[in-house]
Amino acid sequence: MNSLIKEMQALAQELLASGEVKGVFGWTKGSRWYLTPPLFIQKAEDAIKLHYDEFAINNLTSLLLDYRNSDDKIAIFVKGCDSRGILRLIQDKQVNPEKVLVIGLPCPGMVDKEAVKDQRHVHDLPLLRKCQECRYPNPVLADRTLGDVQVTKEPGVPIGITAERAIQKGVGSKGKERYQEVKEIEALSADEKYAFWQKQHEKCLRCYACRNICPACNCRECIFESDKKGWVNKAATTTDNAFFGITRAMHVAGRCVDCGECERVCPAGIPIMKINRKIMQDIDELFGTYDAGTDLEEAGPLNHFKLDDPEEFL
Amino acid sequence: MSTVEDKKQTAQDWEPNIVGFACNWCTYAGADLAGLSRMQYPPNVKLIRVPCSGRTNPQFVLRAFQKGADAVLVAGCHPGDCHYSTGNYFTRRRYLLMQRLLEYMGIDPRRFQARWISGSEAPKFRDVVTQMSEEVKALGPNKKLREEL
Amino acid sequence: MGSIQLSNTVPDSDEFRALLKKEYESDLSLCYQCGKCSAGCPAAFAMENTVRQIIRMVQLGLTKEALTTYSIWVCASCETCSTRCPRHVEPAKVMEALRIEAKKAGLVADKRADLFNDLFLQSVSNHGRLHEVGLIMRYNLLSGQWFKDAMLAPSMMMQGKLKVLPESIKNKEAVAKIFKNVQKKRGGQK
Amino acid sequence: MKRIGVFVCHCGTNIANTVHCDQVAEVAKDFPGVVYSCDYKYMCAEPGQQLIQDAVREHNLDGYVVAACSPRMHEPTFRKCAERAGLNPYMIEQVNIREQCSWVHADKEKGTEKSIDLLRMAVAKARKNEPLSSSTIPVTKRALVIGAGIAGIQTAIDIADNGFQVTLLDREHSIGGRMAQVDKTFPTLDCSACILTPKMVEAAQHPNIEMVTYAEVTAVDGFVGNFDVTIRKKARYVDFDKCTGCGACQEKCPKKVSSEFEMGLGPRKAIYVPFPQAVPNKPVIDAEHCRYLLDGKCGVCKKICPTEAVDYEQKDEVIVERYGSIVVATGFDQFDISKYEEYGAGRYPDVITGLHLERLMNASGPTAGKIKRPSDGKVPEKIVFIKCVGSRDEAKGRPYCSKACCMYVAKHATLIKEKMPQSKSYIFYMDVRTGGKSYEEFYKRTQEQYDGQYIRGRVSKIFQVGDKLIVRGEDSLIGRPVEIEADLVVLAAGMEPRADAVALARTLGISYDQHGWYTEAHPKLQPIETHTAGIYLAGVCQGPKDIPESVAQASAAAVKATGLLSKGELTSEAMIAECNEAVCAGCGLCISVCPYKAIEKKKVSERVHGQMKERVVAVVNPGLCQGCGACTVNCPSSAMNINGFTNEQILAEVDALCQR
Amino acid sequence: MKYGFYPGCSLHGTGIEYGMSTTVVAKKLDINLVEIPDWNCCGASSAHNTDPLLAKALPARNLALAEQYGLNDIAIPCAACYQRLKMSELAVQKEETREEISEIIEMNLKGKARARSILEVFSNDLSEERIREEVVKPLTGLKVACYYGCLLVKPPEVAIDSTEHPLMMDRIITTLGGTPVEWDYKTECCGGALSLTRVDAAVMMTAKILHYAKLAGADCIATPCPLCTSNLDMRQKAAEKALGISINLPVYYFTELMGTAFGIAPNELGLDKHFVEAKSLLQNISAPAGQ
Repeated sequence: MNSLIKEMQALAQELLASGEVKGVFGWTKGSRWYLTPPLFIQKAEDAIKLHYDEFAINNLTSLLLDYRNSDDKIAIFVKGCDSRGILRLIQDKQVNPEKVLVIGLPCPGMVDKEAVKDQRHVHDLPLLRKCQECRYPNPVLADRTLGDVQVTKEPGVPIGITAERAIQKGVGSKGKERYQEVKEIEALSADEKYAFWQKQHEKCLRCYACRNICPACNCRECIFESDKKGWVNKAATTTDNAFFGITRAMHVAGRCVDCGECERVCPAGIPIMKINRKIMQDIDELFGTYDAGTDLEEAGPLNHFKLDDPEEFL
Repeated sequence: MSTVEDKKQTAQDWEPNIVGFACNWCTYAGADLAGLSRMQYPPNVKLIRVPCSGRTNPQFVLRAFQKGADAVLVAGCHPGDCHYSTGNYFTRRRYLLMQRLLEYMGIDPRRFQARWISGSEAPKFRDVVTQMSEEVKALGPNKKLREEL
Repeated sequence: MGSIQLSNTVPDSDEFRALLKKEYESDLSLCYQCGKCSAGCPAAFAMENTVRQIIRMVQLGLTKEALTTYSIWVCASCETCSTRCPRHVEPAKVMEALRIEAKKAGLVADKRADLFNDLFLQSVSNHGRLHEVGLIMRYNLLSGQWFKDAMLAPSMMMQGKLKVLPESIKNKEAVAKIFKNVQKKRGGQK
Repeated sequence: MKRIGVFVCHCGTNIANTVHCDQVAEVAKDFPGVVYSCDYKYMCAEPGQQLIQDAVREHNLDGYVVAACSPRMHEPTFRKCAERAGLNPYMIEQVNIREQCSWVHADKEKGTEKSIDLLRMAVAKARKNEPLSSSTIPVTKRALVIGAGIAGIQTAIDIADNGFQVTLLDREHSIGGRMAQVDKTFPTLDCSACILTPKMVEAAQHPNIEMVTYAEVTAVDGFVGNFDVTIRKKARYVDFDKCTGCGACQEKCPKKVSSEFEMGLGPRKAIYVPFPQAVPNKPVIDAEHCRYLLDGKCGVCKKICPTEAVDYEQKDEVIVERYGSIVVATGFDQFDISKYEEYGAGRYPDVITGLHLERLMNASGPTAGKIKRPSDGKVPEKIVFIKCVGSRDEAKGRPYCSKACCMYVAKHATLIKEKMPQSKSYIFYMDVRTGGKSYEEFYKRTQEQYDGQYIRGRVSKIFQVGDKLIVRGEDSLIGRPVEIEADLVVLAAGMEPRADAVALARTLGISYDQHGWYTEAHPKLQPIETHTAGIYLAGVCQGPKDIPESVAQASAAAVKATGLLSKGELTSEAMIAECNEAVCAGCGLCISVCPYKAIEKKKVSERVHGQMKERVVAVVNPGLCQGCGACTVNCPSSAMNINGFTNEQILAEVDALCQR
Repeated sequence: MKYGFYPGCSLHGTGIEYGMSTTVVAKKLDINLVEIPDWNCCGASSAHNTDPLLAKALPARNLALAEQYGLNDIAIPCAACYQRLKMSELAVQKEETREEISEIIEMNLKGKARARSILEVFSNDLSEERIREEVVKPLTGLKVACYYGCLLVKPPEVAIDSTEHPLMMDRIITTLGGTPVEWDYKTECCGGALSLTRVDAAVMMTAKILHYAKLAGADCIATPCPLCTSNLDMRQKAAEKALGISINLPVYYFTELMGTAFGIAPNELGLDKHFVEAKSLLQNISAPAGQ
């Protein structure tokens, strides 16, 4: 793992020194053993701060949105799930491929910080659920790759120097059961379902963390920001939260890249992925399996149609 | 005018309020034809005229439930007959997902219907409206997703 | 027989046509008197009023006349008329309905046909199966045609087609109960 | 705050019967924004409109709502009324309290209550109306006529006479359509070819008409004024410039095929001209039967052709042409009589249809005008006609009346008596419908002078016994079954939409009814237009009719088509999409769903932190956009909006409807 | 292949030869006909002329019995019984009528039993080769008027073949070596229901059929229904009198013709039980064939 970090630092240092890029997005070692927060460096000598381990969970791609107007070229380190975010931004024309240098990394599988018992001493942590269910551990696109990871558009098993440890920890082991939670909710009665979601929407603070982290939520001006649009007022009432939750799900329908960041960053702990996964499951069933952010050319399920789509409204 | 208001609220003759989005070229024309043929159906469904069923944003449906509609109908031309040629193909895909999402959120499927009703299918318009009114009247007022006044 | 007072006969018979529509699934308002039913009816030659005319009677409200006509009893219920009717009026069901309603109202024109049906059903409700010889004997006796088809009897006897003894099924009561239940459902009248 | 007026119409008693119009107008006074409200007997009539205009001036209204019949009917009327009152026509709303309220709810209380809700909705929307104006679109001064039967030919000639270029297109390789197959026409007994061929020649020689035969429309893009039509010209394998139409190839061609034009009663060759007066009068090679094209043998026609016009290498040619308006005149197919098993149709050779008889009677037909039985060629004595075959028959899925059969059967009976005095015609009918000029007199003459025996009743079955056909029916006038021993039975087969009528409708984007007849914009007031601007209908494709009506409709369609072309430019829709460039992120999701490809990308530059930065946004082409609204829903940030149906307006309508 | 067998009252009486020939032909074709224990009469025309509910209830008991014994496919020789059972089966498919009828017959009805005519079973469930294998004495030269009667093909919802121009029996006769004649009276009614109550009408209707068969040049008539045979065969003399011409057309059950072609002895098929002498015609066809 250390050799990989050394390679990352060397590459960043060389890119910045040569001026090829004006900035690099990566991670750095945090104040606790289990923290590896995002890092943005612009000077070659800061490259030494770069770090990468099983706590570097953050998906850095939406940070690129701040640079959509700048002409500087930026480099960014991406894991498998992050890389799908890059493809999402390119497909949505929010990031110019020439203005970003994507560096693909092998993914060791990220662990669940919630399970930390002893803040001081390192101890083993379980693999995040989204990593157990991960089907795209390797980057789907990258200009450079480190740690002999390979770029592939197909779902598969982890490749690269961290692959063996990742497989041993169980990355992608539950790939088949990603719709398990959805099925559990679908099995509930109508009232039980409503009660469950009512409780979730009550907790929502409308802090929009989920929207800010999401690579698919890349509007210049969000309808929930400006009440001039009149869709919904900004008070965090349960009904308006429900409107926000369902509308956002429909906005990212067929575009969500299944990176699970919205659920992770939500301060109120709302299981947002259970909604997105429901739509993904329905898209698979209705229009054929489709994984967003894996194929640059393919049009999203809601942006094209087939004459013999399922018919339920006759 | 308060007489009209009070009468409505009395429990046993409660009447559902159903918001309908009707595409101007087919369903709205079908509704007009139902009128021309003097068909009779319950007065609970009120149509909002939209250029195409593809113009009906799922956010309008959520807004209707939020503001107290007891059921919502989205109706347009049969796929292939759309005046704008491809409008209702997108409607079909979008509302296949929205219909399942609403059910997943706990809304009774009978409270949300998307149907294809062409300009000449006046009897079908009457039947859809009558069936929805009766079913929703049996279900009672919709509390879900509704804003507290 | 004087002109038909349609302003009376038609409204008075609305109820009967409603019964035909609900009970016997035949809506006479569909019939535009095209005549395809009577044209194809194999027994039309033996009918004073063809199927179309009988339907016209019911349309105009001459219900009693339709019920008491002899022609409905010549119908062999072969369904040709219903098969070919361009408007799905089901004339075969109308003829059947008229026979049943005539029986209920005691207006049967062809007593023999009625007698035959009753004897047939008696034999079935008694033995669970039809005793052909018993039926023919009793029918000839009660209808006063003692020697009808008598000359056919000897050769049929030789061919072993006349089973003198009735053949009863084991669970006769079950069949008898079916008859009782139907009558109970029909409010007990015969 | 906009000053809104409310005008509730009684529509005579149509609304007032089941809605308290006064009460509705009264309640409307309290709606926010309403400064004036009244009700009147006939809003759409002159005094009603005058009342509106006075109220607009008197109360200084910014806009108004009319609660009356369907906006599909009178929205244009009330818009023009607003314009005369000095208002922008798009500042008004019309709400339907007739077809969708008073006519469908008998309970007056509930009807009034619903009208109030609907009116509240319309006012809420009206308050958010903005003045709109439409832009102009250039019009290509060229028309396309699809189908070259009598309707198509007449349309093309009239358009051409009005000085416009027109393309007359037909799938068959000669123009003429169904009428070319007919022997004589009623009620004048003119020879059909004699009155049709001059028109065909006129169309062929008219400088403004470009005849494209043996070709099919495969795709239609664009919209009114600018239709881009893709036409596939099927390969003829004969070079028309070289060919002189001498006919040598047709004699020598060894391959005999049953001729569709002769309804299968006579042969034609693989290289053929369907009928002598065909226009263009040059042969075509039928690829499915020509021995050379199928398996490389023969090649006789190429060898003996004096001008080497035969060219086996010819391929289909696909061209795209731009047209301002399109007239559809695709005609009809004859009902497939084999569905009548009870008549043995399709099994007995001597049970034929009206068109078969036309060919038998036609001098240039397979039997050179002598009526012979297809089975044994004998001259029939007793001929039975059966009407309403494939018409007025729900069981066969054809409930409608085909309108022309009663007359052509009478014509057949007359002509047969004329040709064969010793013959006798029996006609089974349910009704005789003679609705045209001097039609009834023609029918009377058939009975009076031509000994046509009319029997009221529908035939139930036809039996073939030996060479005789036993026809069993009932004479419902005396109420007795009847039988006729006939030599020939002619079924008056009705009209049916073309087998591919629905496919063409979908290519053109026009609507059709449950049988496949094309739907006119309004059954009574707009029988020629369709709901799709710029596309008009002529002839039987819109519904069964006879030749005079088809020709009349053809000339009408020509006027509609040229009316459009003469304008030079069209005012586009006013209620179209508009992109709020400040909010648009240039993601292009709207472009992927636009049916008319009316959205393009453009660069805008804006000052960001002191520097001029360029970015991409979407922009709507007002000429192409038809205002369907698909883009507004696919745009997550609601940058795209439709004028006249904005998000804000529809939200206001939803809120108003749910306000309880 | 196993089928429930519903003979019907006439096969135990006037239609005895139909029963005999069907069972022996079925055995030859390895079709196992298991008689439905304790079956009851289907009510024929008298039931549906008295009460529509009775007309559905009586046959329904047989359907229930068949379901109990797992005989879901019921082969029915008699056309009248077939139509009655089929009508009852269709009614039992619908939810609400099934409950009503189950109450009446006080038995459980699952709606699984299927009423099928023996003619349809022979022509659909057996391949032509399978039947041809059994043919020992082909009916070469025998011109047969295949008469279907009305009950098997009308009304359309119970029809086993085309309502106006059925060909099932024609195909079987061709497989047996016979030549079916082209005629159109094959589905006209013979007046079966009237054969006892209105003999005059029945004779006239039967006479027409015999007349058209004669005109078509047939040597004999093949039928699938005991009611039609009792008219066409028993009343042929009266028909000749009514028409004033001699007809002399033997009337066979199509199973009798099959049996003959399979080489089964005439008396085993019941050919001696006909009114119009039936054995001689079949003998002299087999004679030229040299056996």
